[in-house]
Amino acid sequence: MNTLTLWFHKIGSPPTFYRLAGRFTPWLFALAALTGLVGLYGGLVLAPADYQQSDAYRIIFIHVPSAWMSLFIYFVMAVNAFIALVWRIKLSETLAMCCAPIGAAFTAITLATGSIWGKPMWGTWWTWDARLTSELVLLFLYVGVIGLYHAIEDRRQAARAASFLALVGIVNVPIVHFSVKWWNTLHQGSTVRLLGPSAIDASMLWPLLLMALATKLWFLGSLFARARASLLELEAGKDWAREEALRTGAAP
Amino acid sequence: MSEFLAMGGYGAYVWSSYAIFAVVLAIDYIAPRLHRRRVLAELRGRIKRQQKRTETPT
Amino acid sequence: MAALPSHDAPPLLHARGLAFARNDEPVFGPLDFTLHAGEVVLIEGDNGAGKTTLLKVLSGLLEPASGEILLDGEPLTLARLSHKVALLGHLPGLKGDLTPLENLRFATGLFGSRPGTDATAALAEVGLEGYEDVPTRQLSAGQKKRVTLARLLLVPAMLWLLDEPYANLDRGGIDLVNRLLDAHAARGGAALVTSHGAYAFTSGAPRRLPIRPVAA
Amino acid sequence: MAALPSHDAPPLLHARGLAFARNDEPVFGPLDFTLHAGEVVLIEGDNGAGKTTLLKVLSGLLEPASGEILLDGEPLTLARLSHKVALLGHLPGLKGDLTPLENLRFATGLFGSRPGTDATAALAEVGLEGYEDVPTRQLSAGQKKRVTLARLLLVPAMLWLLDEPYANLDRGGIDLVNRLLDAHAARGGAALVTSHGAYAFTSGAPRRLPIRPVAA
Amino acid sequence: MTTASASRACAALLRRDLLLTWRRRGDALSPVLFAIMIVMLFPLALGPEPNQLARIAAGIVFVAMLLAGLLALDTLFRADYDDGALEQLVLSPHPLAMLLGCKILVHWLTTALPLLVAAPLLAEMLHLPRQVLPVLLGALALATPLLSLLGAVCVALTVGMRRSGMLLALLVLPLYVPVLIFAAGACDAAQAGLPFTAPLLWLGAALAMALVLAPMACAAALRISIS
Amino acid sequence: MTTASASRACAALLRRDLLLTWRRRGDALSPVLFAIMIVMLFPLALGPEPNQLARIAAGIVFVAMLLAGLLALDTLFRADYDDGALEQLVLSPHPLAMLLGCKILVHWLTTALPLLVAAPLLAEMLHLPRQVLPVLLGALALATPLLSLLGAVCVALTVGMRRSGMLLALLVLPLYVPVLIFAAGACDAAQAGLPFTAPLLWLGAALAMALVLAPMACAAALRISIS
Ligand code: HEM
Ligand SMILES: Nc1ncnc2c1ncn2[C@@H]1O[C@H](COP(=O)(O)OP(=O)(O)OP(=O)(O)O)[C@@H](O)[C@H]1O
Ligand SMILES: Nc1ncnc2c1ncn2[C@@H]1O[C@H](COP(=O)(O)OP(=O)(O)OP(=O)(O)O)[C@@H](O)[C@H]1O
Ligand SMILES: [Mg+2]
Ligand SMILES: [Mg+2]
Repeated sequence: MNTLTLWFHKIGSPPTFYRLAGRFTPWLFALAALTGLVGLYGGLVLAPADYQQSDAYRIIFIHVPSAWMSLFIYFVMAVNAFIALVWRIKLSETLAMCCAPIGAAFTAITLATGSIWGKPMWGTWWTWDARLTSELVLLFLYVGVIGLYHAIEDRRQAARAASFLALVGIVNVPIVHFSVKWWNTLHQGSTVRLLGPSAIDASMLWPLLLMALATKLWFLGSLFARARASLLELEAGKDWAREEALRTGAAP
Repeated sequence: MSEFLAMGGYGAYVWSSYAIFAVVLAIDYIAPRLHRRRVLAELRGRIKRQQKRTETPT
Repeated sequence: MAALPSHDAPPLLHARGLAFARNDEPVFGPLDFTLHAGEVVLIEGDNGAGKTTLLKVLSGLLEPASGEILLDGEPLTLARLSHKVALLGHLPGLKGDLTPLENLRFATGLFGSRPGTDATAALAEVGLEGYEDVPTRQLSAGQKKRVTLARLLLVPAMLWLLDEPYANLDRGGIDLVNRLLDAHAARGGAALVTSHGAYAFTSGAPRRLPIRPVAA
Repeated sequence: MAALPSHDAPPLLHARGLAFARNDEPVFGPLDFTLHAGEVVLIEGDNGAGKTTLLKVLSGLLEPASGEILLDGEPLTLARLSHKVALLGHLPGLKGDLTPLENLRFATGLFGSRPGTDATAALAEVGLEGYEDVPTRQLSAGQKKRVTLARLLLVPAMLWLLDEPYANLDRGGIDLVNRLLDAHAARGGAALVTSHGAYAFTSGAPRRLPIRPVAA
Repeated sequence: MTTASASRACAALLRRDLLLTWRRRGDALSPVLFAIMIVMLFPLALGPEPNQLARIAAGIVFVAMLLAGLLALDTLFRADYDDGALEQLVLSPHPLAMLLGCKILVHWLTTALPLLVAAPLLAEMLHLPRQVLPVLLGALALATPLLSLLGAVCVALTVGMRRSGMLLALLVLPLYVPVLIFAAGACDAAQAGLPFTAPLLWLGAALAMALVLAPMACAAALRISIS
Repeated sequence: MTTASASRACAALLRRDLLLTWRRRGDALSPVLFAIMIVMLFPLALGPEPNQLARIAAGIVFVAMLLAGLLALDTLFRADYDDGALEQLVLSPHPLAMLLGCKILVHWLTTALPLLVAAPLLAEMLHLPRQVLPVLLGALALATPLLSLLGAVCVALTVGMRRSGMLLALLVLPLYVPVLIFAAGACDAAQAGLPFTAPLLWLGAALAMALVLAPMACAAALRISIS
C-alpha cells in the first residue's frame, strides 16, 4: 500500500473522520456566514439596481448560488454513491446519504425563490418549461433517495440501495443544466462563464461569486455535521461511539 | 432605510425569498445537531440496558 | 444407513472464521467447521441464536461480515451461485395458484433434475398421492411442507440447508424427513439441519453444531 | 397443578354435532365434545386433518356447516363475539414496526386486561426481558411466538384456542407453554391445543381429541 | 377481571394506528407527492399553455386526488390482514363497525388531510383562477371523507385476496364517479360564475349518510371476506 | 446428474409465469380496465366538448397508460418475494439478469400488450384525429417496453418492503418523465402536421439501450435489496 491509500484509509476510518469533522465544522459554518454576509452586503446594498428589473433582480444572489449547489451536490452524491457501490467504503455510503437532504434543501430554495422571482418577471409563479420541470424532477430524485434510504431497515443495505438510485438519476443533471440550450424556454440562459467575459456587470458579479463560495462552505459544514451523526448511528456497537456517548452524557 | 426595505416596490418578493433562504438553512443547521443528540441519547440508553442485563441474572 | 464420511476427500463445505453482523452488531461469532460428503449435522441453538441467519449466509443470500465459505474447495461468490446448494427456508416458495406438480416441474426446469427422479413419484413418496391437481393454496400447513420436501428430492443439489424441516409435520412426516436425510447421506450428499432438538435422526446420533448468540 | 374439573358446573364449551364443509365437501365430521373449566385438551390429527379449521370455527371466524357451539351455555354468534375466547393462530397479529410492549398495550386496550397483570412483567415472564424497545420485526421466529404468549397472559379470556403453540420454540419455550397452560387451568381456565404430539404436557397425560378427515 | 370499555378500545386503536403512521412518517407524505407528480404529468403530456391548463385545472386536481386516494386505500387493511391483526380485531368483543370507523378516521387523517393542505399549491401550478380555489377546497373537504368511506367498503370486500390492487380500483371507481361529477360540477359552475352551492349540498348529504352506513357495511363486508 | 441449461431455465420460467397469468386471467385485464376508467374520468371531470377533448386526447391516453403500468409494476416481483420463490430464483445457477429479463418480458406481454390493443378504442373515446392514431400506436409500442424495463429496476429496489406502492411511484415517475415527453411530443407534432420521427427515434435508441442495461441493473438492485 502506498502512502496515499494509507492516508486515505486513515482519514476514511469513522472515528478519525468523526474527530476531524468535529474540529472543522464550526470553522466551516463561521466562514460560510462571514462570506455570506459580505456577499449579501455587496448584493443588497452596494450593487446598483438593474435597468430592466429594478430591484427585483436581487433575488439572483440566492437563487443562482442555490441552483448551482442543487446540481453540484447531486454530482458529489453520485460520486460518493459510485465509490460506495464499487469499493464498499463505509464513509462514502454515509457521505452520499448525507448529501441528499442538503441537496434537497437547496433544490427547494431554488424552486421557491425562482417562482417568487417569476411572478414579477414572467407574470406567473410557475410554467412548465424544461428548466423548471427538470429542476422539479431533481427534487423528486432527492426525495426518492431519502425515502428509499429510510424505508430499508439495515443501514448499510439501505445506503447501497439508495446509492444505486442516485447513480441512475444522474442523467437528470445535464438535462437541468443544458435545458435552456436544448429547448427554447422562458428561463434565462447562461450569464456567468468561468472562461471568457461574463454577461453581467462586475458590481453584481463579485457578490454573486462570493455567495457561491458561501454556499459551498455551508454545504461542507452541513455535510460534516450530518456525517458525524450518521457515523455515530452506524457504529453504535463500536467502542469509540460508546465512549463518545458517555463523554457527552457526562457533561450535560 | 424604508426605501431599502421597499426594494423599488419589489420588497415582498425579495424579502420573502431571503426569508425562505434563511429558514431552510436554519433547519439544515439544526437538523444534524438534533439527530446527533438523539443518537447519543439512544446509545446511552442501550449502554444502561446492557449493564442491567449483565448485572441482574448473575 | 449413512455412508461413513471419508475424511481424506476435500470437504463439501468448509467455513473459516465465518461471522455475520447486522448494522455492525455481531449476530453469530466466528465459526469454523467442515462438512464432508455423507454427513448430516444438526444446528442447535435457542430462539434467536442465529440459526436461520447462518443458513442464509451459507446459501449466499446474506453476505458474511468476515470469514469465507468454500464449497468443494471453491469460494462461494454472490455473483454466480452454484447449483450445489438447496435451501429450504421458512418460506416455501410455492405458487398457491399452481398445482404441486406444476410447482415441481418449474423447480426442475430452473435447477435441473437428479437423474432417475420423476415429479409424480416424488409426490407419492412424500405422501401426497391424489393431491397432484389441487391448487397448492388449498393444502394445509403440513401438506405444503411436504411439497417442498418433494422438491428437495428432485433437484441435483448435494448440500441441503434445511431450516426447521420438522415444524408443522405429523409423526409420519417426521419419519419421512429422517428417511430422506438418510438416503441423501447414503448417496454422498450432506445436510445442515436446524431443529429445536426434539427429534433424533433415526440412524444414530448426528453430529451437533451448537451456536450461541454473541454477547453484545 | 390443574384444578380438578368439576363436572356439575355447566361446561365452558359445548359443541353439538359440529361439522364444517368447504364448498359442500365435509372437512371434519360431526363432532360432539365438552370442555370444562380447568381442562386442557389436545387436538390430534395428521397433516390436513382439519385442526386449524376446527379452531377457527370454534373462535367464530368460520361458520359451521351444521351443529352449534355453546359458550358458558350461550350460543356463539358471529355478530357479537364474546371476550371469553382467545385465539392464537398461525399468524401472530403483531405489528413489526411497534415494540413488543406497544403491541401488548394495544391488545389490552382492545380486549381488556386480567387484573394483577402488567405488560412488562408478562414480557419478562416469557423470557424477553431487554427486548421491550426493539421493533418486533427484528425478533426471530421463536421470539415473536413468545410475544404472542405474553399477550395470552394479559387478556382476560377464559378459553384459549392455541394452534401449534410449540412450533418454532426451543426447549425452554416448550416448558414455558406447559407452565402457562397449567397455571391457566389452575385458575379455572380451559384450553384447546393442537400439536403434533411430540410434546407432553407436564402435569400428567392430557385428554386427547382425535380428529380425522372425513373420507370424501 | 376488567373488560375493556368501547371507548378504551377505540382509544387504543387510534393510538396504535397513529403511532404506526408516525413510525413510518415518510409513507404518510407519499400520497401528496404522488398527487403532485400526477399533476406534473399533465402539463408535460398536454403542453404548457396556461390558458388551456387553467380550463382543465380543477378536473386534473380531482383526478389526481382520486387516484392518490385510491392507491392509499390498499394500505387501509392490507397490513392488518397480512399479519393477523385483523383477525384479532374481528374477535374483539366490541362492535366491529365502531373499530373500523376509527381505522377509517385515521386513514383519512393521514392520507387525505395532507392532500387537502397541498391542494392550493397544485391549483396554483395549474393556473386555476383564484376565485375558484375556495370552492375547490370546499368540494375536496366534503369529497375526500366520502371517498375514504366508500373506498373502505370495497377494500373490506377485497382484503382476503392476493394482488387485489387492480380489482379494488375496478370496484371503487364506479362508486367514485358520482362524487367526482358533483365535485367537478361545483368547480365548473364557480369557474363559469354560476351558483355552485347545490352540488356541494348534495355532497354534504351523501357524506352524512355515508358516515352512518359505511362503517356498518364495511364490517359486514369484512366478515364475509375473511371467513 | 443433469444441470439445467440456461434455455431450459428460461423456458420453465416463461411457462410458469404465463400459466400463472392464465390461472388469473381476470387480473390480466385489470390494467386495461383501469386505463379505460381513467380515460373515462376526464370527460366527466372536464365536460364533454369534443374539440377540447381532441386537443388533449393523446396526452390523456399516455397518462392513463403510464399510471396503469405503474400500478401493475408492483405485481412484478411482489408475489415471488412473498412466497419465497424469488429467493429460489436468486439461488439458481443461471445468470440472474437473464431470468429477470424473462420475467420482465412476461410482464410486458401480460400488462402492456393488452393496453396497446385497447389504445385505438381509448383514442376513439376521446375523439383523437384519425391521422394521429398510427403515431400514437408507434409511440406506445416503443414507450411501453421502455417503461417496463425502467420500472423493473425501481421495483427491484423496493421489493423487500411492506407498503412500497407509493415509494415505488415516487422512484419511478422521475424516470418516466422523459419517456412521456418524447412520446407526447411525437403525437403533438403529428397533430400539428409537423415531422414526428425524431422523438420516435430517440425513444427507439433509449429502448435499445434499456434492453441491454436494465436487466443487469435490475439484477444488481435485487441482490442489494433482498440481502
Ligand atoms: C421556479 C422557477 C425557477 C427555477 C426552478 C430555476 C432554476 C434554475 C437553475 C436550476 C439554474 C442553474 C442552471 C445551471 O447552473 O445550469 C438557474 C440559474 C439561473 N436562473 Fe433560474 N430558475 C427559476 C426562475 C428564474 C427566474 C424567474 C429568473 C429571472 C428572471 C431566473 C434567473 C436565473 C439566472 C440569471 C440564472 C443564472 C444562469 C447562469 O448564469 O447560468 N430563474 N435557475
Ligand atoms: N431483520 C432483522 N433485523 C435485525 N435483527 C434481526 C432480524 N432478524 C433477526 N434478527 C435478530 O437476529 C438474531 C438471530 O435471529 P435468527 O432468526 O437467525 O434466530 P434463529 O436462531 O433462527 O431463532 P428461532 O429459533 O427463533 O427461529 C435474533 O436475536 C433476532 O432478534
Ligand atoms: N383455503 C382452503 N381451501 C380449500 N381447502 C382447504 C383450505 N385450507 C385448508 N384446506 C384443506 O382442508 C383440510 C384441513 O386443513 P387444515 O389446515 O385445517 O389442516 P390441519 O389439521 O391444520 O393440518 P396441518 O397439521 O398440516 O396444519 C386439508 O385437507 C386442506 O387441504
Ligand atoms: Mg429461525
Ligand atoms: Mg394447521
